Amino acid sequence: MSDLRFAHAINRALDDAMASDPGVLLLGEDIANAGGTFAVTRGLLDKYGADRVIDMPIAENAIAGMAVGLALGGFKPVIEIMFMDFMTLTMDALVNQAAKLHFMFGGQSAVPMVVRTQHGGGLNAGPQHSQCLEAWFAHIPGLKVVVPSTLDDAYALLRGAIDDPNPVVFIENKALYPMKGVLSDDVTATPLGKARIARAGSDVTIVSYGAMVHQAMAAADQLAGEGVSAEVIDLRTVQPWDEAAVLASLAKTHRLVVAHEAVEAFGVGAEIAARMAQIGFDELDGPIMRVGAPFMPVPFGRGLEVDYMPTARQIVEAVRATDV
Amino acid sequence: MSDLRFAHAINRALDDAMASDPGVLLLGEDIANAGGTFAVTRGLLDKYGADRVIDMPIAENAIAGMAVGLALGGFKPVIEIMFMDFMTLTMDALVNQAAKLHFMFGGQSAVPMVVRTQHGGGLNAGPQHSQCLEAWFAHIPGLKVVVPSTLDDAYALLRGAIDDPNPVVFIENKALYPMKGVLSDDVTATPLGKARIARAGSDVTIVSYGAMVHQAMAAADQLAGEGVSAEVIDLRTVQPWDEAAVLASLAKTHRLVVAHEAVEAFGVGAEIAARMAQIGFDELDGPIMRVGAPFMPVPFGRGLEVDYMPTARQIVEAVRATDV
Amino acid sequence: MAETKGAAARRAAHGRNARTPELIELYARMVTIREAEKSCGALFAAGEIPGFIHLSDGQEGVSVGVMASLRADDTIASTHRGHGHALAKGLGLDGFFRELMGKADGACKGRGGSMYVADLSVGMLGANGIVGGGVAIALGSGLAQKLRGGDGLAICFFGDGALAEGIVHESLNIAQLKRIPILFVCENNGWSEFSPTSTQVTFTLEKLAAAYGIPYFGADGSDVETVAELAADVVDRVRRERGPAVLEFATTRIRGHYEGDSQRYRKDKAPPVDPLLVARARLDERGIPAPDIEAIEAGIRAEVQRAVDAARLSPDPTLESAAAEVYAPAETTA
Amino acid sequence: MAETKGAAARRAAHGRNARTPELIELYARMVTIREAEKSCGALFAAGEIPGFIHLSDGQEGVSVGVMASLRADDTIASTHRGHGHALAKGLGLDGFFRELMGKADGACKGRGGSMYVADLSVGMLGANGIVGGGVAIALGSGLAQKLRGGDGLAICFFGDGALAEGIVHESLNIAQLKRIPILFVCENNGWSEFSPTSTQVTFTLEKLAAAYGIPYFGADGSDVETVAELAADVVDRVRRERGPAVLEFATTRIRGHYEGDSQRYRKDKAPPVDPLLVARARLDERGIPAPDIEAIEAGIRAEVQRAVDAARLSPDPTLESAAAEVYAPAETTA
Ligand SMILES: Cc1ncc(C[n+]2csc(CCOP(=O)(O)OP(=O)(O)O)c2C)c(N)n1
Ligand SMILES: Cc1ncc(C[n+]2csc(CCOP(=O)(O)OP(=O)(O)O)c2C)c(N)n1
Ligand SMILES: [Mg+2]
Ligand SMILES: [Mg+2]
Repeated sequence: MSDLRFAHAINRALDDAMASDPGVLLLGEDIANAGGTFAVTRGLLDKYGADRVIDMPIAENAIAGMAVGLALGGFKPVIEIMFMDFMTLTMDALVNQAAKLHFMFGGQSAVPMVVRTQHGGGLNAGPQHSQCLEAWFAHIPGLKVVVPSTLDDAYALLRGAIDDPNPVVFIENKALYPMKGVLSDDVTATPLGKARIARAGSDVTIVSYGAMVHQAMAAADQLAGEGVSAEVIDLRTVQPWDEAAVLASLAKTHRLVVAHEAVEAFGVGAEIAARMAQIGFDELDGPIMRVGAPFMPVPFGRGLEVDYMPTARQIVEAVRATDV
Repeated sequence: MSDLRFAHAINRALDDAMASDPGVLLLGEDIANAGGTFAVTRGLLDKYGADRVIDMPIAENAIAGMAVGLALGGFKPVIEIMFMDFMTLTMDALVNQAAKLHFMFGGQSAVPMVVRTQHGGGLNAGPQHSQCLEAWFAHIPGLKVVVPSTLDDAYALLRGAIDDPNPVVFIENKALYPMKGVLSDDVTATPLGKARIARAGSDVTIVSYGAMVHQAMAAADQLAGEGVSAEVIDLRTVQPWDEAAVLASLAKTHRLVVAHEAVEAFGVGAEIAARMAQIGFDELDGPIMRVGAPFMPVPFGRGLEVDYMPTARQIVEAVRATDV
Repeated sequence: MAETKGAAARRAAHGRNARTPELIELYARMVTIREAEKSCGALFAAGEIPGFIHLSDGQEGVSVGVMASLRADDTIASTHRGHGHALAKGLGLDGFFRELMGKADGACKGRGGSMYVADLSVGMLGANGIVGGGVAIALGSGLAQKLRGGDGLAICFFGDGALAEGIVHESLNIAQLKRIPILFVCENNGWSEFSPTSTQVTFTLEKLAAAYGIPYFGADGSDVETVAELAADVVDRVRRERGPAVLEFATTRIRGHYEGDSQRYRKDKAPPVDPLLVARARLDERGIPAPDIEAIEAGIRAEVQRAVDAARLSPDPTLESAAAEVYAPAETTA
Repeated sequence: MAETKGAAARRAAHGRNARTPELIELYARMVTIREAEKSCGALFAAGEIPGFIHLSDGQEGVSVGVMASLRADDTIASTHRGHGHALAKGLGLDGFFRELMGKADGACKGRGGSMYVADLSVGMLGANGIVGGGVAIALGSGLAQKLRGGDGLAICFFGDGALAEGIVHESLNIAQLKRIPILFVCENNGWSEFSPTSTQVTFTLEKLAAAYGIPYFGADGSDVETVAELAADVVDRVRRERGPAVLEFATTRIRGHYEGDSQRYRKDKAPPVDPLLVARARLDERGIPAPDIEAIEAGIRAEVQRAVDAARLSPDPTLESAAAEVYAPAETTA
């Protein structure tokens, strides 16, 4: 057990993956000499050298395209795209190339690569540096999408993502980087696609992922005080997501709230709600509620951003609204 | 009334918009001399000249970025991105720039621009030339998204999109281009955001948009033969979408199917289903069913693609499945 | 580094270009930027400006020198390091500080902040959080200038690190192909965040421009008079010829990449060339009395302080008012 | 258009490069591509090949000449016009036709078709439906070659129209910066779909490469021996120097942009330079008996016909089998 920050857990996962597999390479802007804008890759250049920890020029589409070529060439590249907003520049490489090659080439080769990036608000970074765009990638067959919420998961899921033979978008929430916590001694690579019951409960299911899981836990605490027992499910992987786990919980609680930091409309929560409105319809005792950001760009100003960010309070209200 | 093809209706909308507003410009690859890969812009160069119908080099991100600058400069650019799959290269310009400027600059300026593109399968164009990615754009505050299904709507909505002061992604389905039909004499610009009841009914609501509306109509025909009266709603605009119209229909029919050609998972239908599972929960007499493409890249082979494409038959089955 | 013939001739004849403002005026504008950014640094350190801010200390000569030749109807698109561009183009100190502090009456109503500050009324099309993001916007704006007729032009500013982005190359090609009146201005400070740009870009802009057949001019960006004279010529040329040109200035990024950057990675220990000191020494040489200069400086400092104080008292925006401007209403166009 | 010293010397000494295959062999490979594409055209017209197909008639000299110097462990990334590249790199006619006809035993199990045909077992990393899409993939593949050690290299093919895309420029910069063993091969056929590339690209690749400091070589792509000799030298150089080079070939696109393109827009009425006729004339000159050549041609035609016939009998794929390969299963790696 060690006391660390979220960013350190990611660093350790990269470190251990590189130590155990010489095919693992890191590429990104200012990740080597500078150790990353959020210091996530610090120390790895010294340990693994400039052939494996590679500083790249500001050319996101080329970086992502190179990862595809490296993956086809037998390596396991882990690229860093500094802010998720810059993923806009990588969409051809990820969506038209990485996601499709295994299928489109008739299964000739896997494309084992990971794109690490970070999303989310809370740092007043403004409209072009705060977006949560995971729903885009979840819509693309061939990609996997992971959003960890805890130190253990940051480690285990990143190891799992690197082990996975498919292109994985691995999303860190920037507000979590400084979060302190414990990294368990026995944490190892976790295969992608399994949710985690963050808190067991019987009256309502709150499904979430990433930083919002912490809001969901706070909401569950508050609800417990009101005599409502909430089960909190941390999806961990949003593509593929653990439909069975959500359905099983719903079958127990009969009420569902889905919460994420991304804009509510057309977000990841829409799929979960829609799916449960189909396969879980008979279990539902009330409307499915979603909590997400309002439909606007992430505003800059301090108060604006605070008011913009979805909160535990909104989750509590949503839980109440499932009880018609 | 004139007998035309779908592509001609779009051509006429461009023509009329250019005739009525000298600020309307067209930019795109092979749209001027060649009249467009699907001949949609044919004849416009001769009529409006090379200053207003502008052939561009293969540089999608720059074309989209230029549209933003032209819009800020008082013009109304209508750019063509030849295949929706190539929109992957325009995402920074559209999502980080066009969508956000009005908001992010405090309302100083509108960004009146239209991105015309085409999506969909049916031509065996393969995985990188057939995708339906409208859900991405619908998730972005600041963008509007339109997908017409008829000649009248192709005309009216494109005029409406050009009149709209916001960036609009206007999506044509490539399989519809040769579709023959009638363009009404009195068709004019329609403001975006209003759905159309394509067929009235009382037993089940089928929500759709674009080419899939025709499958929904075929399904309704078949259902009528079985004594089931289906109401078909053509959304026309998927961002913003006409929530009130869908809810009103649901309040009448109590059963809901959402159908589109895009991959079902995390598609536009997810939002509609999720929203109705919230605000329409009390109206629902059965599970909300979705019909969409399976979770795979659009395959090339003839039989493969036929089996891949969602059909009227699947809509009929989905309607049956709402009746639990 | 080519030099326009006109500039050389004028220098020979008059010592300086009569069309550009007096040095004292250029100096005052640079001081305004420096003082404003000093306040930004302090306000950031004190937590009164949130987010990320990238100061342009050392690069004021470019902002002021280039903008000296522009009119309000000329447009510029800027970068993440855009304070100097915005202020030199005419954004007022009030709108500036209020925006950076996230206030309701900021230039962008507190929704953008430092990285997105814009003032369309003076042709400032926005700072930009995306490296290279402003380049194609300026290109479109330049095309608008051309299609409107007249002799307006567009400028895009970008850093040396941005040269690695494809969009810059796409835009150079289109600018030349379509003969768009746009001036590409590269502020070459040698750094791309924490990396020397020499480790990121393998070509010089001069050679690149030559490949595209676009006229290239370069100069020392820390000499505001040189910048102003060269820019006056090149802007004039773009106005007349209705086609692109490239300008590159060697500059120094005195502070870190962003505020809070300790610059421990920095090996260039030579003291930075400060355009304010260069200009100040020249004013002394030319016999401008020090008290006159100091009075100007004091006036600017007071003006900046006044703007900061006023910004502090400004109201915060509400989410409702922001929510109301996600889309432009139908009447906004036409 | 620089020419390598070695090639000139060898030509002076021997008349031709001893390291490249005999002309008759190069000719036979070109005939294979031509015959295969002729069948493609016919099958497309008959509706037996669906989708969009872009034939490379006129450009066979480049595919065959360049690939003559490559080994199976060298990798290539291709374009929408990729049939010639694929066949020359070693994709068999059976896998080829079955793929284009969408059959279960096609090279890609009928899921990709013409625009995405690939055979990783011979280092063919795929045709590509995205202009410029293969360039960065080849760059990554080249980096893999470098990191693996050995003297393998990667090649990206691209058309002249692709020069307008930013990704090409990003990749040139990175290739030189990181010293990646990649050969950029531009097939300059003068057309970008229906537009002359002169209306789309304002620079020459030669000047562009010079700006990047990347060695550039150009030649007539319709002379397969010239291509093969030059490519042998340049490939050799990339192998040894472990850094990038650029090769550009002037070629003719004999057919339309895609099948079905009437080419009414085409003003260049001079008969195309056909690399097969060029080679054939030279074989005649060198006294190779016509019956020998015709026997080879007939053999190829028969082989193509056999592959087409077999493809016709091949089974169609099922959606279930396609659905099973959207993701690679865990055991695929390592
Ligand atoms: C597309 C994109 N990639 C990366 C970044 C992160 N970033 C911000 S500034 C910067 C360096 C820019 O260097 P340069 O263009 O020389 O400008 P300077 O900071 O020196 O003024 C980087 C990499 C970004 N904002 N946008
Ligand atoms: C990103 C992208 N934009 C546009 C297209 C449509 N397109 C296909 S081929 C082509 C022209 C390519 O010209 P060139 O690179 O010279 O290749 P050629 O067809 O001459 O072989 C275009 C515009 C595309 N496939 N991908
Ligand atoms: Mg710099
Ligand atoms: Mg070409």
